[in-house]
Amino acid sequence: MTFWEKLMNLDRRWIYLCIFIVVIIPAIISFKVPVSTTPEVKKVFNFIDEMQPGDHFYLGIDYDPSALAELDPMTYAILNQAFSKDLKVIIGCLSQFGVGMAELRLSEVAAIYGKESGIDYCFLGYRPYPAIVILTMGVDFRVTFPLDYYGVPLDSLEVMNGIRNLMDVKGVVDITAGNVADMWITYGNGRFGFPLAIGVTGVMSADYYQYLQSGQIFGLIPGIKGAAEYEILSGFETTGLQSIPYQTLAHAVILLFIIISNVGYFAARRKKGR
Amino acid sequence: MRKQIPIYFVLVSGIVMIIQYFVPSEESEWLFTYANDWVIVIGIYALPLGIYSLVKAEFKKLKNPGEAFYAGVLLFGYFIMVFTGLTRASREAASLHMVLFNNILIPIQATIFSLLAFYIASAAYRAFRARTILATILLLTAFIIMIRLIPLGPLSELNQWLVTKILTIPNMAAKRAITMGVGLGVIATCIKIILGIERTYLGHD
Amino acid sequence: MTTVELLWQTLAVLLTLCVFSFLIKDNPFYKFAERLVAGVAAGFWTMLVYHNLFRDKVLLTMQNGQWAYIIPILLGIGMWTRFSKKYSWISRFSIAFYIGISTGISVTVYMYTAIFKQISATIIPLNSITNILIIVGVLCALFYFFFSKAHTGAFGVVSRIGIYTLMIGFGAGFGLTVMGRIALLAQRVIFIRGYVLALIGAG
Amino acid sequence: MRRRLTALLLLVAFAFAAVSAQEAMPDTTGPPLPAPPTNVRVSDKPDDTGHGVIVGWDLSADDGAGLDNVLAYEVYRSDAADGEYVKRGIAVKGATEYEDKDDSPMKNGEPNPGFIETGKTYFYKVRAMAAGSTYSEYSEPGSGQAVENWFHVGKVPILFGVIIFWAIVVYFIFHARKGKEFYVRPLAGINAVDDAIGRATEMGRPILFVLGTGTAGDIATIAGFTILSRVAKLTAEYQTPVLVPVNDPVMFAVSQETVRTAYLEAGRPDSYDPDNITYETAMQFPYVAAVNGIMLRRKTATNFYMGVFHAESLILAETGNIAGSIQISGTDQISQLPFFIAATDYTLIGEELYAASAYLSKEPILVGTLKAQDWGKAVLMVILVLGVVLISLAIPIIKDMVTVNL
Repeated sequence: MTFWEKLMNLDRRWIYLCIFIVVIIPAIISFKVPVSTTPEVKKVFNFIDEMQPGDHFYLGIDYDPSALAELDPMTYAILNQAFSKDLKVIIGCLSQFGVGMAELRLSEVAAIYGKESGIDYCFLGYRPYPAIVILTMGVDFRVTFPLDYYGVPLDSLEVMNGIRNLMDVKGVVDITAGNVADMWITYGNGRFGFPLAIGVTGVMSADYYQYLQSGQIFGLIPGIKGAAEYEILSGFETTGLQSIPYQTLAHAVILLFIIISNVGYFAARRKKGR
Repeated sequence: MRKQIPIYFVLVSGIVMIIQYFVPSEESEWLFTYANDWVIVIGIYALPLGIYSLVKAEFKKLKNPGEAFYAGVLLFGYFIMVFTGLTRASREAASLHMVLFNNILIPIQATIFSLLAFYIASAAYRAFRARTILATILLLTAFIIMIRLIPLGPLSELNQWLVTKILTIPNMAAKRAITMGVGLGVIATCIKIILGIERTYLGHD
Repeated sequence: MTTVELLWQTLAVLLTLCVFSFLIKDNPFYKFAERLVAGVAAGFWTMLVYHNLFRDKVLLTMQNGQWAYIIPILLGIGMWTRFSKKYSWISRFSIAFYIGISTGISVTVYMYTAIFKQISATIIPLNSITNILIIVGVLCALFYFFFSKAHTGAFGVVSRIGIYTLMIGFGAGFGLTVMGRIALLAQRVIFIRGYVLALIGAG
Repeated sequence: MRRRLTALLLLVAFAFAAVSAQEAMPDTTGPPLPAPPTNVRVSDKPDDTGHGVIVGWDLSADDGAGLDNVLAYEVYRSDAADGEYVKRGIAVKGATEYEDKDDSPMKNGEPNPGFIETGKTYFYKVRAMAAGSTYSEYSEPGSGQAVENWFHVGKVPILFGVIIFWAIVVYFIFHARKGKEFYVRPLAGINAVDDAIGRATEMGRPILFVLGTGTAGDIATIAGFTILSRVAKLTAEYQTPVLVPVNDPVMFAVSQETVRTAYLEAGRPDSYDPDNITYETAMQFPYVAAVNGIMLRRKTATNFYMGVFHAESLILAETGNIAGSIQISGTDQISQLPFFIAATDYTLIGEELYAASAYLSKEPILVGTLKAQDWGKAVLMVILVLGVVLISLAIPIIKDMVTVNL
């Protein structure tokens, strides 16, 4: 076997090793890479920034711990921004294993601003079958969630006074890693027409630019880069900005592998041709 | 009759839900909300089916010396979560139930998911070779998109422009066409199911 | 960090390493982690359904006298007939109801979101190169999905442009995803780093 | 959506107005008051459950003309023409409509005063507001009732869409019943199915069928069931086991029924082993870990991925690759298609997933519905081209027809 053929059939574990090494480097030596903000992220920031104290909005924490890395910085920044502006937040969870994590994050941020459940925010908890839950929340929160996560009837919560369904809040920001985003667009905005913005993982973001253009969503926070932008805009920083150096190095390695792979492919083919 | 009645069930419930969409009255809203809720309740009742099957299969494995250890691990994990989670208080962060959740479930889940970083690199290495025109297009587009995270000085601006164009023109056209195709496929499949032409999922004796 | 917390963290880190060992090859450590998480997940899910759903949707509805829920409860119990050879046909009623409702809702919802919304968003004036390219791309890609026409002649050319458009879309999707996947790995590395630092500090 | 945004802007505008109004003390000798709005009329809000009305009026003479000092309009409601009027809301200057709706009879355990009863006559008055908390006189009252609507007029285009497409499908089913045969072009992913099953049989290894991480109610999952049924029938003939690990209990029940029936139809009910269909666990990644284990330990020769997939698509496809399995995938999840295309041997893209069952069954009626889907696409393309041409000539008629406002 020639060198090129060997390269073509490179054991995948060498690739794994290279990725591992470049991800460990920034954990040891820290350095910074510049980030610029984009309009689709800015629109989400402005939506919350322009609300008045006492205004309600719905925040969907619809991801589970597996997507924590990309999406938690968004949740953190948005919750901080909302509580610092004294906005009322209704939080729901359509991801089965996100509910515990969402509760931890929420109570942590609420404690910073001395916000109380039932007065400043309402945590609805989790229900399965997201499409159906969104549809019923468009009619009445109380059908799907007669009680909040802590077992308190929604009717007795101050924050839910006069808030019957999703049409009664200023809008919905949904942060998700799955096709729940499609359901918010299809069944939420599609059936009820409330303003909707979404925060999604990098993998999903390509699919949602079309909804931005068609007006079905008004803003989009795409992946960790979007989260880093939101951190710059809002000033509430967790791990979004920090993780950009990992990205740069890892992307460089993958690009390098693609180049090597193609050089090898053409070299091996030329050898064979001769 | 046993074979026919379920098909009528599908027909009637399907048609009723289609008609419901066009009727805004209160009765119709009630029907919509409850029909959806009923589906959830059926799902709740189906869960014991799955759990029974899982636990039964693992108990069976306990008798096989080669598999007994791993079956024991699974059953241990299952029952410890059930017993620690029996009370309402178990929903709070400090309970053993949630501590187990945070220190077993979260790290393993997140780590399995993070394997994707390695897989995406090896998939790129194997699949992104300019063998055919289609593969070349796939490879070049991915390359242009990925390189946006590398600071290239003035070239970065050109790249950002190109990335935006790719995302808003061919990418959007592709997604629209796929969405419309999927839409027609979904509706045609639904019609076939409602009319009882496609009924393989329903089974018979 | 207390000693108890540190012990739990040690468990979490060990399990993380067990899963990473899968990259080298399948091994007993991975299998252990895999089986453990399957059991824990099933247990967590069972209790979540019990606390959140069974209580609200079944016990509360019966207590409140919402008798309409008798129907789904009967259909739900009907699912259990799957365990019996003789009566398993009853479960087909539940399946039929479940699928009937789901398909009925999907017809109109997809007609609106996948067809009308998309068409309406694509009807744009031909006043810029961007718009012209979008429309040409959508039409060609739709041509690609025709099942009853062979991809030959002029039709072949158009559907060829269609599949090129689709491939650019897929390439973009792949490229955009890398970021998120790396972020996940970085987060795991940061997690282990935090543990190592705490260990040094505590030790 | 636009209406909501307007409402939002309106509220912001109102808040500013309210703040400035508080700062400036009311002054009886201040600037002249605007003229009141006129011709207040109340009509039923269409397409609703009967708890909303639309209040309309003609602009005050000083709105955009005359003194031009109107900032907003306040809308008041009463049960009787000369009863007590209660403020219901506010509309910005230039607006001639206000939507008053409230469908909760009870609020916090007490009767809700804002509730609009179906069929009851309500009276409305409107007054204009100027700077410094000064108001015009009230308008003359107008009255009307909320009516429960039995047909959603705004959804008529969707109704037409459903009827037309339904008719096309039924037409082709009808023709197929009469024995007309339709040509369908070959799909690489479908052609590979027979070979893939044959390969598994030769190697004496099982086949893996993954239905994804959706629910049994997702139409893509249902399409997955129909493909599973065809595949199971073939494997029953070849006597090759098909393993179906699932993550949703309803999917579990349906999969069992599907495979059992397929074996029955293939004439081999005795070969059916219910233990091959396993409920793994409901969570995404524990489920994926379990499926990975099955691939590597049972050494499946062929893997099918048909249904709704999320991030797990690439984990499954790469593990299958390591195990050396032939892989055929299909999903309607746009974000996962790139990974299936890169890492599996054959991929059914979007609509092709929904066509697969018809292709595999070769039943004329099902193949006929593919023809209907093609006609559906043709109709969409004609509408698209016509719409684009007309809107380029500034004639938005087709765009208006397909733009549905719910």
